[in-house]
Amino acid sequence: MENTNEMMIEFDSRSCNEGFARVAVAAFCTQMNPTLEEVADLKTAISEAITNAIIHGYENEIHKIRIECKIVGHDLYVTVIDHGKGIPDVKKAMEPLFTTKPEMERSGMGFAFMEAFMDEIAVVSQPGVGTEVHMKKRVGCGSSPFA
Amino acid sequence: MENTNEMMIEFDSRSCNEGFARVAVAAFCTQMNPTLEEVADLKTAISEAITNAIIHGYENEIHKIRIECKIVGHDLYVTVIDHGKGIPDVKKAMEPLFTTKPEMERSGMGFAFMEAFMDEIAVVSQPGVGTEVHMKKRVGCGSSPFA
Amino acid sequence: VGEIKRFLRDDGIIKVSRSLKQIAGQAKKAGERLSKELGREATILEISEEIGVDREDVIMALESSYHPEYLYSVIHQ
Ligand SMILES: Nc1ncnc2c1ncn2[C@@H]1O[C@H](COP(=O)(O)OP(=O)(O)O)[C@@H](O)[C@H]1O
Ligand SMILES: Nc1ncnc2c1ncn2[C@@H]1O[C@H](COP(=O)(O)OP(=O)(O)O)[C@@H](O)[C@H]1O
Ligand SMILES: [Mg+2]
Ligand SMILES: [Mg+2]
Repeated sequence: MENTNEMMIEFDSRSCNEGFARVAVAAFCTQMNPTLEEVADLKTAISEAITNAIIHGYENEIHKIRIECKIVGHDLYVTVIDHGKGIPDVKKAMEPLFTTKPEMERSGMGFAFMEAFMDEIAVVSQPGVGTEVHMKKRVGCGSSPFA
Repeated sequence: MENTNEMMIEFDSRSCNEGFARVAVAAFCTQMNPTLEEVADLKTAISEAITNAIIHGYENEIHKIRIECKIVGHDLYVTVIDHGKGIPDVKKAMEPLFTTKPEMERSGMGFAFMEAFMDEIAVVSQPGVGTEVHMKKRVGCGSSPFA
Repeated sequence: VGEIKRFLRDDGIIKVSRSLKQIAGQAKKAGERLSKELGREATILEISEEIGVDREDVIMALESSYHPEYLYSVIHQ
């Protein structure tokens, strides 16, 4: 397809790589002509997914996190993948305020933020295998009269 | 090792992805405390390697380019990989002013720039298989009196 | 090496980098101004054209305001 473009990044699950990953995804999507707000939304959603992979998926051990991005027209698809602990009950995990680490800041709101800042989110997870967070956002339609 | 960190990016060989790739590497290496000049040098070297993969390796067909980055202490290792045409005579290709596309701007100076802006470069290539450009640069030593 | 670098910079091939902090400041101001003019949110591309910085560099500069400790080293030189 003409207006398709793909990239993938993979990095150690260190929190010092969160900024790099955010910038990489944001830089990739600049070709979609996003507004500052769209970029900020995207960064927030990605940060939450990465933080989850680091803290919950790998419980702070260092393994690989992978982010796949695809642009199809005005749609940006982002998938954040870890091969960590997995989630036994995805539906429950996605409920606002549900958390297995209540001592953390903003407890239990990560998935809620991802839902709020992206247009679609689907989580696929298997205990002992890992977690994939699939997100989609329409980007760069602000300047079109039909947006 | 404690002070090691790795990332990898893979993307379609479209020139619109050059900026993304450059910034991704730059963002990754900010944890090394680089000077602005070091970041600029790095970006130039990476741009040249990516341009070569797009133009010479894949001859403007769309395939994947991969960049692997590793930080070990103050050393940044960057490898730019394509699975394109390959280079029959690497030694000759690396000579300043040698080019197989003389109509291009800055003809034949790509490898010379990579050598100038990085501390080490090694090119591994096989016709029909592809090309790997391995580069190394010491980064973030500016503040040390012994640098 | 110094010669080559100087040649490239004088040639404008390498833009002498503005600091990320400068770029972030300019981007924010340009964003506000453009949004007023256009009556809608300015895009990253519009901002990058306005201040003459690559769109990806605008992204990188804005990252510094996302996460204060991130990029501090580059910003503070
Ligand atoms: N990548 C992941 N791997 C394993 N468990 C996860 C992952 N992401 C989320 N979870 C689980 O889902 C819960 C809810 O996540 P979230 O909404 O981000 O809230 P919080 O991170 O504050 O706990 C987490 O507490 C955790 O149990
Ligand atoms: N990734 C690559 N794949 C195939 N050939 C390459 C690649 N990179 C460089 N080359 C060959 O090496 C030559 C010299 O490269 P370079 O110094 O960058 O100069 P230029 O790109 O201006 O030709 C190119 O003309 C090309 O023949
Ligand atoms: Mg969370
Ligand atoms: Mg070249």
